[in-house]
Amino acid sequence: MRAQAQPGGRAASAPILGHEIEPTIFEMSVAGRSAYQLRTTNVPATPLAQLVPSAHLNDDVIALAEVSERDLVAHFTRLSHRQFSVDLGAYPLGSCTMKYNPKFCDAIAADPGLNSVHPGAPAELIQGWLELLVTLEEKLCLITGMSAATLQPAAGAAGELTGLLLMRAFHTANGDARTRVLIPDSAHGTNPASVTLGGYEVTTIPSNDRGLVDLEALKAALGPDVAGIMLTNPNTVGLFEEDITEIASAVHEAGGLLYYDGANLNAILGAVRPGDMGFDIVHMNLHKTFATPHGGGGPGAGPVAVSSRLADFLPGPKATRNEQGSFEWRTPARSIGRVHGWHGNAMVLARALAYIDVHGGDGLTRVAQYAVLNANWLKERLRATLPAAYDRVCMHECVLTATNLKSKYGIRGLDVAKALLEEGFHSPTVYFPLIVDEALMFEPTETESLQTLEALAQAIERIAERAVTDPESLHHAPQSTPVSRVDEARAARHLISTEDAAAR
Amino acid sequence: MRAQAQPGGRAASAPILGHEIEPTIFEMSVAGRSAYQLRTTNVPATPLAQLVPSAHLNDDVIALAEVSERDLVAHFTRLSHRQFSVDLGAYPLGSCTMKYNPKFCDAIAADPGLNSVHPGAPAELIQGWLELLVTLEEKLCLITGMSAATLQPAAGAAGELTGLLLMRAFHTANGDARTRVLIPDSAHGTNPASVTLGGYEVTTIPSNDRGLVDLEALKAALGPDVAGIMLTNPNTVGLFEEDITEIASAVHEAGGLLYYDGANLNAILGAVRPGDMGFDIVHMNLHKTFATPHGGGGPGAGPVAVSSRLADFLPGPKATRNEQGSFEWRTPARSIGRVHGWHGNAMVLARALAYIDVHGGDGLTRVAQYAVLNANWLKERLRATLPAAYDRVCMHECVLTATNLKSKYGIRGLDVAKALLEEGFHSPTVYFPLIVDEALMFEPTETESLQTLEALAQAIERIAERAVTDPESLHHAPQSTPVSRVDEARAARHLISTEDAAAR
Amino acid sequence: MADYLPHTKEDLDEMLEFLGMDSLEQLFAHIPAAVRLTQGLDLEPGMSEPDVAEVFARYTSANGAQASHLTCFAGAGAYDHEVPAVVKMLSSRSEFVTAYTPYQPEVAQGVLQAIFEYQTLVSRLSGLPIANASLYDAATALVEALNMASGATGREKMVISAGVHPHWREVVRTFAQGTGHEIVEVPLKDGVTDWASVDASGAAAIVAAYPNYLGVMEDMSAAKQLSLDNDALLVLGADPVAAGVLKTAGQWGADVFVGEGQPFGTPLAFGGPYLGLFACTIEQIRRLPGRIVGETVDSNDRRAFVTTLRAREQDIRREKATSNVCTNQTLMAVTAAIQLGWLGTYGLREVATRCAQGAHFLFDEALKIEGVTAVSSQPFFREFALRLPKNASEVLRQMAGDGVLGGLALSALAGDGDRSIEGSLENVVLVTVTERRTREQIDRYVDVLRRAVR
Amino acid sequence: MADYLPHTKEDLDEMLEFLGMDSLEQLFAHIPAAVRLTQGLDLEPGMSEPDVAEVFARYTSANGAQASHLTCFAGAGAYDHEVPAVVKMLSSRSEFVTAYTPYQPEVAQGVLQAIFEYQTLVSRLSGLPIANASLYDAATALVEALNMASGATGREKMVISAGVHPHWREVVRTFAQGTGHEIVEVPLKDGVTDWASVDASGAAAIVAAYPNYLGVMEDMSAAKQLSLDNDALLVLGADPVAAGVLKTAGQWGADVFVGEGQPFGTPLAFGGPYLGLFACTIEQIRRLPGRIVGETVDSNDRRAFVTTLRAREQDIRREKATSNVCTNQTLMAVTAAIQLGWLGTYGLREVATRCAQGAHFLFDEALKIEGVTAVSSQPFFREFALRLPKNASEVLRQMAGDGVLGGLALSALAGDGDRSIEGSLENVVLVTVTERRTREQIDRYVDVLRRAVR
Ligand SMILES: Cc1ncc(COP(=O)(O)O)c(C=O)c1O
Ligand SMILES: Cc1ncc(COP(=O)(O)O)c(C=O)c1O
Repeated sequence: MRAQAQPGGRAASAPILGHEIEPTIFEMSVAGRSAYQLRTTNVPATPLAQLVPSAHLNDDVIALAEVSERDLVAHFTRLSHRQFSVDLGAYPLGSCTMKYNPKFCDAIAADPGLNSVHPGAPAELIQGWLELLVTLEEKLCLITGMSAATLQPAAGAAGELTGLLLMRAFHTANGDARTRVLIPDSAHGTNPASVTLGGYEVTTIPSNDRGLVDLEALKAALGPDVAGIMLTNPNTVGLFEEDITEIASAVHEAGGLLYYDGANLNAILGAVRPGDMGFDIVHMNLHKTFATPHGGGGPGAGPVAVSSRLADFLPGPKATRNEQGSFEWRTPARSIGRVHGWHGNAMVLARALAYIDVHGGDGLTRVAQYAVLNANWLKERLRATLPAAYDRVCMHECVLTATNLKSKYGIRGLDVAKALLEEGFHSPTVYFPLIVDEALMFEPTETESLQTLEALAQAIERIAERAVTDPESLHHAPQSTPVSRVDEARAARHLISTEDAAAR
Repeated sequence: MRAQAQPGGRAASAPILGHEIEPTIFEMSVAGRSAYQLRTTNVPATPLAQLVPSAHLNDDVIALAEVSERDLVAHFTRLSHRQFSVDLGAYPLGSCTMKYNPKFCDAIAADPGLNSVHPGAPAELIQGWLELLVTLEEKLCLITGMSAATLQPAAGAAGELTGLLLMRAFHTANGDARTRVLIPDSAHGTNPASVTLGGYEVTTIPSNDRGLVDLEALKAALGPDVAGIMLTNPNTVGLFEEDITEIASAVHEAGGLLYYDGANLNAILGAVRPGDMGFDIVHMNLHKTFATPHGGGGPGAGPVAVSSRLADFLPGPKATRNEQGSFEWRTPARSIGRVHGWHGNAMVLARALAYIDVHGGDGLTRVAQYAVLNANWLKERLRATLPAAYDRVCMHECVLTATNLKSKYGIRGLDVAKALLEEGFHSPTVYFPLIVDEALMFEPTETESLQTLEALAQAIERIAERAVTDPESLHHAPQSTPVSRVDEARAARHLISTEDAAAR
Repeated sequence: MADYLPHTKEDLDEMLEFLGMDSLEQLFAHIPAAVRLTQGLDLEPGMSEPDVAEVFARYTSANGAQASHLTCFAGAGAYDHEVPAVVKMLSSRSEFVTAYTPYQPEVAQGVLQAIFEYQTLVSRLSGLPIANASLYDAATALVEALNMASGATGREKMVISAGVHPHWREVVRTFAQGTGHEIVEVPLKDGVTDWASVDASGAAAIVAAYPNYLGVMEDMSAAKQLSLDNDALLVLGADPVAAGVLKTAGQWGADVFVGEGQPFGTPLAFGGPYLGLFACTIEQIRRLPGRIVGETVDSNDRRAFVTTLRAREQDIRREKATSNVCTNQTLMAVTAAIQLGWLGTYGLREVATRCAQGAHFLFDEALKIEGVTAVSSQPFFREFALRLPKNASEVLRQMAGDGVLGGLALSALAGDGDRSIEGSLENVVLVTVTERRTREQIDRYVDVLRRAVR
Repeated sequence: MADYLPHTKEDLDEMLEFLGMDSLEQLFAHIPAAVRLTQGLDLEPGMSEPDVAEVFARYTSANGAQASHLTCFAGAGAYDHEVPAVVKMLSSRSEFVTAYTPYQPEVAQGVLQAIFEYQTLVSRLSGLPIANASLYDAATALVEALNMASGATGREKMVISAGVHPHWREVVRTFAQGTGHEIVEVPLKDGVTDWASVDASGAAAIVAAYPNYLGVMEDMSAAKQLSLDNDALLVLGADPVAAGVLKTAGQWGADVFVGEGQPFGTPLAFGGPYLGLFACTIEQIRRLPGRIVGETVDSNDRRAFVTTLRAREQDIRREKATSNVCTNQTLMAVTAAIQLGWLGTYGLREVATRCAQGAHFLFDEALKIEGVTAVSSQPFFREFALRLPKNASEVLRQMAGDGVLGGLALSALAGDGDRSIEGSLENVVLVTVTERRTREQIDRYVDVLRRAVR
């Protein structure tokens, strides 16, 4: 018999039933099967060969996969069961702000009134969309204390690079050729990478023993060749840069600009504004602070807001309210140009506005307060188990360290993180920021309750106890997950990144 | 410290991570927490006490649960991960037709144009809905070979009872007081239960050794007090009642009516019609044949179609095309009256029509052909492992028996069924029909592929092998499921059917 | 192009070969030729999904379903309540949607636990200890309640207030044709059941609605007394939203509670699928219709849920079953559990309160219109009947032209001769307000009504 | 009423007490008072979800978003393709939607395997062995390709055909301000890149589009030869739908493929989030931007997937990273994998074919209108430019009044002075047809256009 057992309709890989691997869609493919259905158009079915010169036609058929709709559904439903997510449980992944995202905002983003609009439609036909964008820009400016913004950048890193190009445009317009950008050693990797792409050199500023920018080192690094500094505040150690006003004046005095990496904006909503701290350029991670679900790695959105002296350089075209009160696209006078193929991740922008409107000024302020409260509570609660890298009031996240466990029992931060998966929680961020040994960066976010935090703390205590009683088991954790600890080295050594590279 | 670890945000109960139990929503409740949001209405907020006399107000607050939206989502998402479903894998549950249900039909049923209509809206405002219902009725009649139908019954059993009331109304109108209804011993439990509610007595007709109605016994049971007979064809053993025309004439000659239990209609679409076989009354399980997902136990819909001599008795009001070509509600002249609070499970009806339209006459015929093909293939494929109760060509399902395994290794049908869960498949129906020992009733349906059937067969072969090599393990299966074998006796002995009955 | 059938040509050939057949028709060869369809079904050929969507666009077009665009003031068991995105999302998760009855509890804890939670919620709202896992809708749930009463008392007489929803009463009469129940309807006087007007001796059940379908909160002590006097069960049909603040069925002494669960997360949906709520006393447990989920443990002593007391059910008890129900409305029950989880203790109270506030506000304003009068002088909750100076259907038609579904014409809902209202029904409209109706919409209602009755 | 914050009064009190604080403000006390906000944010107070929905109803109203109701003949990288219910359902499963970058592979096999399948699909469609796990959109993917070429060659000069989408070229110019790349644009002649007109010596990359943004299928051998002659990389931006039937980038000899993945299951969405497709040769793997998923095994030797070659990425390589991308467009990549699974081998071919058929049919009909001419005489695939006898924006405005989004005005899309078209752009419109457009709609288009240019 020819029939192979192929598990199109077999759920053995769904964790509810067992722990087999899920075949790839290509392994499930059977020649002649299909799922697609297209409408009847009655357009004359001229053969392709009459429409396309033969030099252009591919003589081969590109094999995708041939599956039934039933198998398609089963495959991706089972894959979804092999995936942790915020909707399943707490996800205290530091720096990523994995808060609960209201389903209402999903519904907004699924509205065909927004979703079915072609981005090139004439402005007269999309006044609602333009008003939405203008409104969002205004609110983001109010929240950050800036004067104008571009909504084009598709993520935080894109915002960073946009910001750096704005910095460059500003200096260039002033006839000022500067070459260096300062970055603290605790900065997120996107910051130095963006600086390079912005055409600048990175100068790294060390942190002091309080986890903050070393002010003296900073001042020493300043000079007429410094275009600016990139900071996130609170910084990636979760601490507020208390010398911020001094930093700002020093940089400004040296003719530099201050760039605010808004990835940590969730900590300070309604408490303090980047603009008021002296920042000139601010990007926001809407997917972190303003509740776009992270989509397994994206999409996000990274609008950039600037002070008035930089507004003229913003990317265009920008949705703008005109003198008649209606809306049109306008490109700022000295715009650096487009940074996105169209207008940015528009549906993410719509979600963010809905999120802002539901919360309002009062709600956003509470968001930050409770995020900070949760992080501090967790840090204190775990004081005896995983001490904080810096023993101070933290902001919305806390960086703890597993150095004790490591030196005493050989249990690394990674082991703790992996064991936490078995406990029903996602791991914190491990080994970031780089300046902290065995860093475990917890960001509980404001949407987790005290009771969940207590459960998390108890889970960590159990792991710490296992470190004493059964350290070996921790090296092999997790075991109850769809796959156990994964051989990362092998993946890199022997790259198989497509079905075709795999020797099946 | 007061804080209890409460796993609102902890996913330990989701099978992807572990196998803890999921707390109930009441266990997750924390006083003062809430999720709801209501619109601003600006309606004067007169205190309830001024609107409702105090004799009517409940002095107690009814405690539901107090959870955040985040915890609500986590709870029900985790519960969903503890649930098998068609979308995860094959569900060959005999008699239930657990086919794959097109997502397109879900989208139809979610269309606000249908979904937001009040059932009491004046007919002029709902012409589209009425046309839809009329169209569905016409198509169901064409499919079954009948002349008119009611769409009101909410499920198969409701259709049965409706049909019996029609039978009663018919005889009564003829001044004919009949008291008995014949039912084969293989019939589904709803049939005898419906007969009782229809005010009739059940006379059970034995099956012969071919798994079919014993024709002689049937004829012997007939008489002037017999109102009719309820049959499903193919019957619950999956076999076509080949003597159907003889049965029909015998019953008709005795003045009785033939009722067709359409739960097995999936087997005969486009091949043979109940009307052509001589049936007078037919119910359909739209949720089986016409692809309504079963919803964890419902909703369904059980329209009843009748031959012309019964049309006048149908429940009303019915959507009807009037002489002007528009649509209105009309109640048949001698209607038995309403059988549903409104018009039946309308959204299920809409889905069914969409399903019928996508398939068309040709597609529906293929549905039955492939369903029958799959069942016969599986039956033959398993011949050596689990022989069929009746060794003949079956229709859309096959009843196999585990008597061999039981007598040789002490492995019952139930053990096989439970072990199959570990293999990534839902179980077949066990111990039904009652006339087959250790019955395992497999209905693969047409949407499972040959490759999936082969995987299913191999899984069963593995289980049969375990019966030889490790029978004990089968008594303890399943173990990899969210819970292991459940103590059903205890649940009945010591009823805890609400949180309040549970002593937590 | 595909439908949903996975069989390739090669699959078909291989399968037929394995069966020793050379055509699909052979599988059907044992069906008597006399009844075989030879030409196939007389239906159009299959269409693609987008083509069918076009067909449905006609049904749902502005022309086909104007009613879906109107501001809804209609109720009578079908209410336009808020259903948030979160409830829609959770209740449409495919694990809930594409499962069937939890026959294999080891892989059905999701649905089973959700039902357990649902049963708890219904039990609390009804004030009765036992709730089942759902019935089709309120009307058929009421029929089940009467069957229970008949089983409990061995009697056939059902004394039903005309304050019970007219459709429910109609359904009761239909099914009585099979059970042989004698249905005695009790008229209303000024919106209140005139229990004194009937002889309830030998009754199996006294059936009342609370609030009744005209919105009136009747004093249920009278019905309770009648049931006690006659050793009958008291069956209460109650609005489960009002139940968030009013005395529970249990507090009024009811033996059985039935209700329409649609307000808990299910859209108007042209009347279905809805949700039959059912609860009763412990005494009646062996007569409970349909499924019930119970808590137990698994073989490793962990908490687990399972359907229980199955010996009552049709698949085991057959003709002696307490009910014939099999497929029920589980998905709606799960939805209700989710929606009630979203509302929570205080959300349901708030919704109930806002309904009452809106209804009273509209009532007061509407009565200022010349010629518009109240049908009853009794206290109502969130629904009320008005007598208009004109034919109600006419008025509603005109209001619809202005974007308002102004209520339900009683002549259509109840039919002529209904004993719930004294005098002609022709000019009577039943009006409902939910928490979704704003003051602006209510003001507009009044304007539009004023114009329509002019 | 709630927002999404779970903290009860008691929780707050207990947490503050545990921290030895007596107000939330104390948590922020270490922030210099000079910069603290004292009055809170100057935004309206929070609104409930239904209230916000009302606000959004204004944005999406017939007035606010007419464009969403028009029959769409606009394209230029944003195409109105069929997205079936099944793809929407699967891609909106919350496990995919609410996860982040798969940093913990043991609980992220779902996303990882979906990306692996996506990479395979992109690799096959591009004819190149390595595809990454997505970039923001085609325009920024092109920038990454240029950075790769610069890294590979150590050069800065980029020779770009004006047949590349005008927005992509603009984005390239923007980012060149940082990288210092020298951008040399090559004009089109009769719709075809006039490679001979420029000096490509010292080029890092030769960049072409296939079909180009005007729909023209250029012979890519010329571009390939130029890249060979100058030791430059060939970067092709291709329409991935056309790629279902046309020669692949790999077959033309491209080193890098970029494309806009929106056609694979993502709605028009006002331009985003879309999906940057990226594939390249094995030689370039160490310069690959963004994430890539690889197959490996777990500690029990079962197949598993994981993000790999991470040493290229910003979080490890920092200022020396190949790219700064972190958050990408994973959900769209997963969606594309699902949509391509739905289309399958033959579905994609069928869609491509129907697009071409519809476009040619419309083209032929439109040319029958007096004064309407083709901008290029070259073979096109599914998009083409027409020169109208009137201002294109004016004509489009008029057509919109008749329910048709007639295309894109080149003056808006490309801007004056663009070198893709000889002569003035003012009267030129770019027209697209997808498989969703029926003959009836095309006939109507022609009618409406005829009237509009009259
Ligand atoms: C501190 C910080 N800065 C910048 C970024 C980059 O943002 P994105 O991932 O949206 O590009 C991140 C995100 O991980 C971050 O945590
Ligand atoms: C043979 C048969 N008849 C009748 C029924 C009853 O249908 P329903 O469950 O829709 O009430 C069923 C369903 O299980 C069945 O299998």
